[in-house]
Amino acid sequence: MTEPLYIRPIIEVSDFLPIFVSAALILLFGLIYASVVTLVKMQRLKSIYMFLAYFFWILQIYCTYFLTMKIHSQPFTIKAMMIAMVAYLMVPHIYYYLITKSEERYED
Amino acid sequence: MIETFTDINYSFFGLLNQGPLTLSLFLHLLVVLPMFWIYFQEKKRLESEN
Amino acid sequence: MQRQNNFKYESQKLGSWYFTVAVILFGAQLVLGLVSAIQFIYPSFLYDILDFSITRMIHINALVVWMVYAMIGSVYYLLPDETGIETVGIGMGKLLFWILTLAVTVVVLVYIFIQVGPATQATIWLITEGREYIEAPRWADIGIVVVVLGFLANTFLTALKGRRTGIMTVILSDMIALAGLYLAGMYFTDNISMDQYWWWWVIHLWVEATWEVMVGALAAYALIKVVDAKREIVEMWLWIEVAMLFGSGILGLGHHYFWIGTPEYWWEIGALFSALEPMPLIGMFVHVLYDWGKEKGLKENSGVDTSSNNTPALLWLISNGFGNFLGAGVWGFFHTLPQVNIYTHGTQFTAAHGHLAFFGAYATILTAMFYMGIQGKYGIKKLRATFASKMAIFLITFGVLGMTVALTIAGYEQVLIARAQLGATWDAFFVAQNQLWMSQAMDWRLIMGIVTTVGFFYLVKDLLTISKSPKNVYK
Amino acid sequence: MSRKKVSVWSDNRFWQRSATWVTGFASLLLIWLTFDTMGQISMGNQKDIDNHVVKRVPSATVINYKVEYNMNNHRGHEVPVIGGDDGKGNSLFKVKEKFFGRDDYSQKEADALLHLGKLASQAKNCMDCHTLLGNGAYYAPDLTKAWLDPAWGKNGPMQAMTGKSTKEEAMAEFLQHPGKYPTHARMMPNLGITPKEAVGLVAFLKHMATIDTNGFPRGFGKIKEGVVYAKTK
Repeated sequence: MTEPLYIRPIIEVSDFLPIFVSAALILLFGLIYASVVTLVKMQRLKSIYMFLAYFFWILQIYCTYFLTMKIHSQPFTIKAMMIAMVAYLMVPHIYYYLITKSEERYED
Repeated sequence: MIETFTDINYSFFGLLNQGPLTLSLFLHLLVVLPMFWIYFQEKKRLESEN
Repeated sequence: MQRQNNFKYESQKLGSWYFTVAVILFGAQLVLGLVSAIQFIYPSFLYDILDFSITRMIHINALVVWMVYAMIGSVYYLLPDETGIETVGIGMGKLLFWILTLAVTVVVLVYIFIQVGPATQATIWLITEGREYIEAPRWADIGIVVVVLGFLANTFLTALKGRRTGIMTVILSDMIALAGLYLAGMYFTDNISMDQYWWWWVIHLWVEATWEVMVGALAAYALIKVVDAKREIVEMWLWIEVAMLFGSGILGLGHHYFWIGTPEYWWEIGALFSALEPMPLIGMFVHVLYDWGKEKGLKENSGVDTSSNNTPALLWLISNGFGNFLGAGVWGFFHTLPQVNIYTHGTQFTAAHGHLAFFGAYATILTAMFYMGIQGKYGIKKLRATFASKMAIFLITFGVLGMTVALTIAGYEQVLIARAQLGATWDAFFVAQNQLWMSQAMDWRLIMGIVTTVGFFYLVKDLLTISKSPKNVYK
Repeated sequence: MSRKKVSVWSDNRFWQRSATWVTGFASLLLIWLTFDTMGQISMGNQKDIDNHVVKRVPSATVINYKVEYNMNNHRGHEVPVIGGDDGKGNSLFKVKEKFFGRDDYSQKEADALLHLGKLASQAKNCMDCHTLLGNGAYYAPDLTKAWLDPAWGKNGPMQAMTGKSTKEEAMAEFLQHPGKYPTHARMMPNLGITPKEAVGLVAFLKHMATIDTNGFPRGFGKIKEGVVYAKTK
């Protein structure tokens, strides 16, 4: 008999910790990335720190990739997640753009 | 890429759920696309104002 | 120094009444939480007198009710500020307050002294509905709906008559949704899947949609008041947040429909929409960070006093930015995907998430509103954090974080042993409960619960005395 | 009309309209999905069982049948199997099983039992210690598939402890006098459950075990080491 198909893949016991940690780190790195970008744009941090921001973004991508592999996502889903992560590159910039635009408009 | 239908009952959403992410991509599109229309409408309004 | 009531409007006074009851219920929540935590360690504690089912029920009910009280109080408090006029039916508002408070008292007394009833509809009507979080018997449900309708009528009539700001528009529409959703929780069916389906309409759509939007609106109001943020900008952000919170939160409901008998397509809807739920939280965080930093920078540059005009409220507001993201975002996300959730659903992970999210997202902002109430009540121009304010915020935050970490460890152990290795049977459950990792986590949870409670006493002391301290108050 | 540079992104009205649209439309989608789901999770009846129609929430009359929880090759996870397994994890709706000495409960009788049990589960606040379908408190075991728990089965310690010869009688006995059967330091309180209510509750538990929960809990009672009877340890 063939192996039964499992729609929800069995997760190895040893994989749970990496899964929880990487999932938490995705969000944490995402937040750090957004905060550093904001602080740099606010000129509270020197612009050299933008490297740091992108570094966290790369870590975030890695965590996402790691997580999707560990939970046995389908190849298409992994690709879609990677595209979503590239889109996230824009998010803090969009947030900041919105802040400054509204500032220009209403602040005088 | 299209998976076999595994749910008990066939339904519109069940059928959309057959490919990876198809259902949520569909729902997100439905939610987000009309915002473009709102955008251009508001743009027109702002341009014609003042 | 002279302490007189400086409220310009009766509505604000009514708001402060709601705040007072909210603080008392907050205390009740902590006490019953401690009893429940003790029962986890010493199961014979109050066995057959006040069982875990009762203490835990009052613990979570007190939580929901104090937050609803604080929200209603906040709306009454900011209503005249936003609309520029006194609340229209203020007499009715006060009457409703007493009715609601009386009803809550009766419900709690029945919970404590009658506890359970026979399996008849009479029990559902008079004693308890036995549905987690919304156990209130049906007579109380109807009473709550009537009171909330009166409250809605009050706010609507006031908003129609007075100035209509964006914040008010958001609050009003949000309140309708909040009240309407409660109706979904008053329904009895023999079909447990159907029961749970509608139950989540109340629980999820309150906590992850309407309450979050309420918090967004309160934070917007507080930003305007506390750090002088520009109204147009704050309101624009509020709309963006509403779009993102509702856009992800409403269909994010799907993450509760993975395993209760509902169709498979909820897997995908739940996973993707709830993965988006942290996005507005990041937005809120960036926005608060920016506003806070900018106002501080502006003041520094112009050489004026950099302190905000209500430091305790500001501190709580900032802890909201972090707490909401950590509790609702991080602790929610790491066990939400169905691949993982099949193992984590119904473990202490959920309790960990619940503790940090309710605290981070709601308790923080509502405490900030308490401080704004104090500021308004005594007409204080600048309110500065006292030692007690700092102790309160430090101990409560530290305590809740500690409980969360302890429960996370317990949940992790439960996932590995009871779920992944032993297959979720009764034996599996108790094997996991009897592990050292679980029992020590429960010890730590109790210790951290005590820390939180000590912090709460500091908070009460501070709320009662901060206005008397000349050092921290600038008229 | 001259085109001038305008910023829609910083426009309050644009975001207000977007928020309204997103909220309204997401709500509509939810209502649509709800109608779809309602149809799929409505409770079946004996006719469905007679016609071998698989329902997510089957008829209350499943208490007349043997219930298992087996791997289904088509669904890709474990599903409740009612009245015998065809070898692939599909229900045969044939094999009966006595429930308190009978296997001929009529639709009306079974519905009444389930109704009593569901009411009792709420009147006694089960959910504030146990989890049902994974929701509730985490103080006591999950009851989703409690009916299928090996501890209550033929050679299980729970059944042996109550001195009863069937699963349902053992469960009913335990529910009425939990204080008499201490299994762990953490004990179920005495909730004044009457014999009738106990039968209703057991029917409710058996019915709940037949709800198709998309494979939750995974591997329930299937993992050998999962049955580590406390006594033998």
